[in-house]
Amino acid sequence: MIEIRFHGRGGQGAVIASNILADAAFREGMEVQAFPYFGVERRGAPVTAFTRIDTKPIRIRSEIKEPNIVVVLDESLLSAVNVTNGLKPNGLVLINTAKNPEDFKHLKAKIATVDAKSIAVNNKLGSKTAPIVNTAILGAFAKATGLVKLETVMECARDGTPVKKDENANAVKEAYEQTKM
Amino acid sequence: MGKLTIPEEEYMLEGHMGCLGCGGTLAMRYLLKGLGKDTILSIPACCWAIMMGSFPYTNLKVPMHNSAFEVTGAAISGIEAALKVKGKEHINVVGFAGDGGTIDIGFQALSGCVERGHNVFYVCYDNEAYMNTGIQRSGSTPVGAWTTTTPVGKTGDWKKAPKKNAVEIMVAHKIPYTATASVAYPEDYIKKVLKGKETKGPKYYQVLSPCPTGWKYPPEKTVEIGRLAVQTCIYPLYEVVNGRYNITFKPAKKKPVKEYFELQGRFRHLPEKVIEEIQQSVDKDWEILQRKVEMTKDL
Amino acid sequence: MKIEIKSMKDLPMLPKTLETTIGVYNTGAWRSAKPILHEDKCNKCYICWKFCPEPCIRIKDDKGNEITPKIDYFYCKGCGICANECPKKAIEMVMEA
Amino acid sequence: MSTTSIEKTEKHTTTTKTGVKKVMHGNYAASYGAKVARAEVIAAYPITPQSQVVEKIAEFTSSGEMKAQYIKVESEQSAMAALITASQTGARTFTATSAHGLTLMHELLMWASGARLPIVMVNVNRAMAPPWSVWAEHTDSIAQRDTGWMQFYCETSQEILDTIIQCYKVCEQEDIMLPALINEDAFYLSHTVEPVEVPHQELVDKYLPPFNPKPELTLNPDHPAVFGSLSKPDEWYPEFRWMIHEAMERAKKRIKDADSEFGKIFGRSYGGLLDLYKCDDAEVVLMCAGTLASTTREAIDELRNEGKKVGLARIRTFRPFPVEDIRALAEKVQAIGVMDRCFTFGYEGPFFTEVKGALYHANNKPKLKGYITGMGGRDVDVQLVKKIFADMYKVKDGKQDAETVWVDLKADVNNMNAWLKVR
Repeated sequence: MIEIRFHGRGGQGAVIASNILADAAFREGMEVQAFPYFGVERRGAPVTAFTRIDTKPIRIRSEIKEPNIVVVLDESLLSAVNVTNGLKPNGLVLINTAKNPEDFKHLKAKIATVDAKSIAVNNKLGSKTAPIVNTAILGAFAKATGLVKLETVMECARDGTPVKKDENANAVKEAYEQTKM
Repeated sequence: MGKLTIPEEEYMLEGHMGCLGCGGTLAMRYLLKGLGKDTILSIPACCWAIMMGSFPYTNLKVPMHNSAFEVTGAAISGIEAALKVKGKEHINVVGFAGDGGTIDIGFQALSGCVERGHNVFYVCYDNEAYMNTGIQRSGSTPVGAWTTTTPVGKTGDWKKAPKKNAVEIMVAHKIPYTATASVAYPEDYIKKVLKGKETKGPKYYQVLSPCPTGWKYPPEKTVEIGRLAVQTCIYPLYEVVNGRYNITFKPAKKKPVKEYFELQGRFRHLPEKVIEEIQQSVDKDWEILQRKVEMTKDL
Repeated sequence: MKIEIKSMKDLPMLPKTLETTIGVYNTGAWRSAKPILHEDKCNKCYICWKFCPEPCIRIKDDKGNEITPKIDYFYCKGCGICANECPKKAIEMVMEA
Repeated sequence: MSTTSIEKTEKHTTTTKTGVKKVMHGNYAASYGAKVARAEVIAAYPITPQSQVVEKIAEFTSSGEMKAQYIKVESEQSAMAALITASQTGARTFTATSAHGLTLMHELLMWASGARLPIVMVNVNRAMAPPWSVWAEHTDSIAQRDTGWMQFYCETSQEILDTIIQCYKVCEQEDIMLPALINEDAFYLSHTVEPVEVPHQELVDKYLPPFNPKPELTLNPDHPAVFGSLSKPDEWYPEFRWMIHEAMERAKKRIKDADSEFGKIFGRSYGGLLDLYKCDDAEVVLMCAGTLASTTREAIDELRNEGKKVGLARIRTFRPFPVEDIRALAEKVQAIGVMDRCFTFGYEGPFFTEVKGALYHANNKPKLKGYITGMGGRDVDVQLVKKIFADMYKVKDGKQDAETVWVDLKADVNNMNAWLKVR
């Protein structure tokens, strides 16, 4: 079983990202489960969401404490939250940042980066001050992990977002191409 | 107070759970500036039930009772009665609730409380939908608005039923004092609160509290939208003192409702024809209000 | 201010709060844009203080003298109302890192 | 297999012969259940964590995808009052609520069963204030024990959807005519996304005939009658109550039949009243309801690998209570532990009380112990369930230190997951 933890802020689409990823893995024949940290979401406040992917039906009904992969939708969270808490040995951390993987050696994990914020802004997803980066980051997820194919993520991004379906699918593709590992 | 136009003392503290640009926080902040320290609040299920932080913290410098959703009117009646029996009638007793908690599920308790004539304040911070549960329509949602339960979609299913007018319902209860207010006009709002302190019996306030998340606009526009609501006469500022109407703010030039709608995603779907119909309805209500002032000015 | 409840024994007998939120919730961590006040343009009308929903704009120093408004970034959520309402356009919203 | 990769199984089609599979929340599974069951009148009021149910239904009815009247009432009390009369007028009715919404309906819940109305309602199990809490707990539904409603507890989102269909099938039978409460755990199901199959409409229509009660039993000008009139002590009040009891007992078999018949058509069934997992040769069995059962299955598989003969008996229906099934289980098991995600102040866990009571007249009386867990939505993980099984083995071997323990409490500084003795 692969366990993934998403870190974002209220309104950035972390929960929708965990759902779209589950949908994509499901469409590729996987058993899946996704759920948000059951707290009180507030725009801007830190939010955590989880996705589990497995080959057999998933029955565990409790929080993910030792993720294989951590996805950070907002770089500023690195100072507010211990994102690598419980990360499995040689687990992966995917970060939305303009910086490079080498700049995050201190996290002592495999690192992948993508500038999902600029991709989101270029594709007019969310506002300039509050870009919605969830679909872009999933493009990078597909590239960095190979767990799901680009086409599936694009298709699910289209279905999973209420508006701007083409822009979201495009953001997935751009992020896939620009992922640095 | 120097150059300040509202009292400087803060009774609502920073570090609360309000969203960026939340109008409801300003509705509380200004209220407490008017009421001061000797105040007991009762708040039902609503955004404010979790705004002050979770246990063991509060961002309020006044005591507050958390109540069930439908009972604010009864809860403040109980506090008022106990204070009377204990000889502590100088303490302001205040129900502070959302629009749904006031005019839908809490209406029965509010009506009973006002009819019995309890010496209390009831302040409804009106963000025009059930925001704490995720933007569902309420009886206070205006005509034309999108919510998750008036989802517009392809069949144009925006809110069709008119917004309940709680202030007029309170007038029908022969309430000693009732008024509207907007967070964009804190001086007007606080002046009305101070008037309430001089008035014995029930006082009802309806405070427009714009909500960036629910009305779909960028958070910095909260006060601007709260102002436009008044300048377009969609949300006129007035008070009714023992049946006598008084408009407390007359816009120099009445602005078209279009200007108010354009800033908010919840109205973006409205066709021109419907906006025109809403404009006429707003103009008619504004005319009726002015006639009421005329009709009752020397009673 | 922040307190640490180590066990049931530290709890009050019934569910009631023990402290204010001052120094507890770093709601400043919520913002993606930051208001920067340019002192040269500011005329100390304190309209920013009046409309801040937090509120976290300080207008007096600890000796009680009026000062140029100072934004407390520990709490400021970056909603931008102050910038939008400032008559002198003295407050600029700057994207965080 | 490296930490971040997984062998892929073949890509399965999302459309099967019985339905279309989608990844969705438990709340949406409830809305789809109402839709395919062709609910005709819905009256609902939003409450966390149920609001997506009403939002999805608003989408269905607004787009015309669901031909139902959706009354957006001003409170839960009015929601149930409106459904009582809608059902009495002959329409198939549905609503969803949670915690304070359910308890605000309490008076009307009694009304619905007294009037013998087959209303089906989904309740998201959520802890009661104060303190405010939006997380999973069974106190709200257990507090409706005596309202005459059948009570189902679901373990998966698929079960929520399927149970709505099964309940209409059972409740609307002429000699049952009772309402049913279908419970889903807050967040663990309501806000958790997982694959759910939406059954093909024509198959559901084959399984579930339309609701058409006898006209003379409805509000119908052709058969003018008064419903619920005064009944003096020496007249027929107790007899009407006895008839509800008879219907509730009759329902036990009907629920099992409906579950197995559903299984024949859709390939899924849920163990009728008491859902057994690896109990055939089990020495120690844990009983619980809702999503606690899923985590327990994981613990059982791990312990079975270590040679421990353990099993699960999931209480699917709390009313009608599966007395006979529990006594049958007790014949072949040495010790039963009951995990309650609720608590009756002044006594113990209500599920434990009912299981213990059911076994008083059983031939074989296994050792029993009660465990209070997960109150206020506190997370119950596989490790904790394994610790409970280990404790149950001591009970089996005669070393029982308590009748009931309240586990995972933050008692004091040095013991932040204490097991405190209730009795």
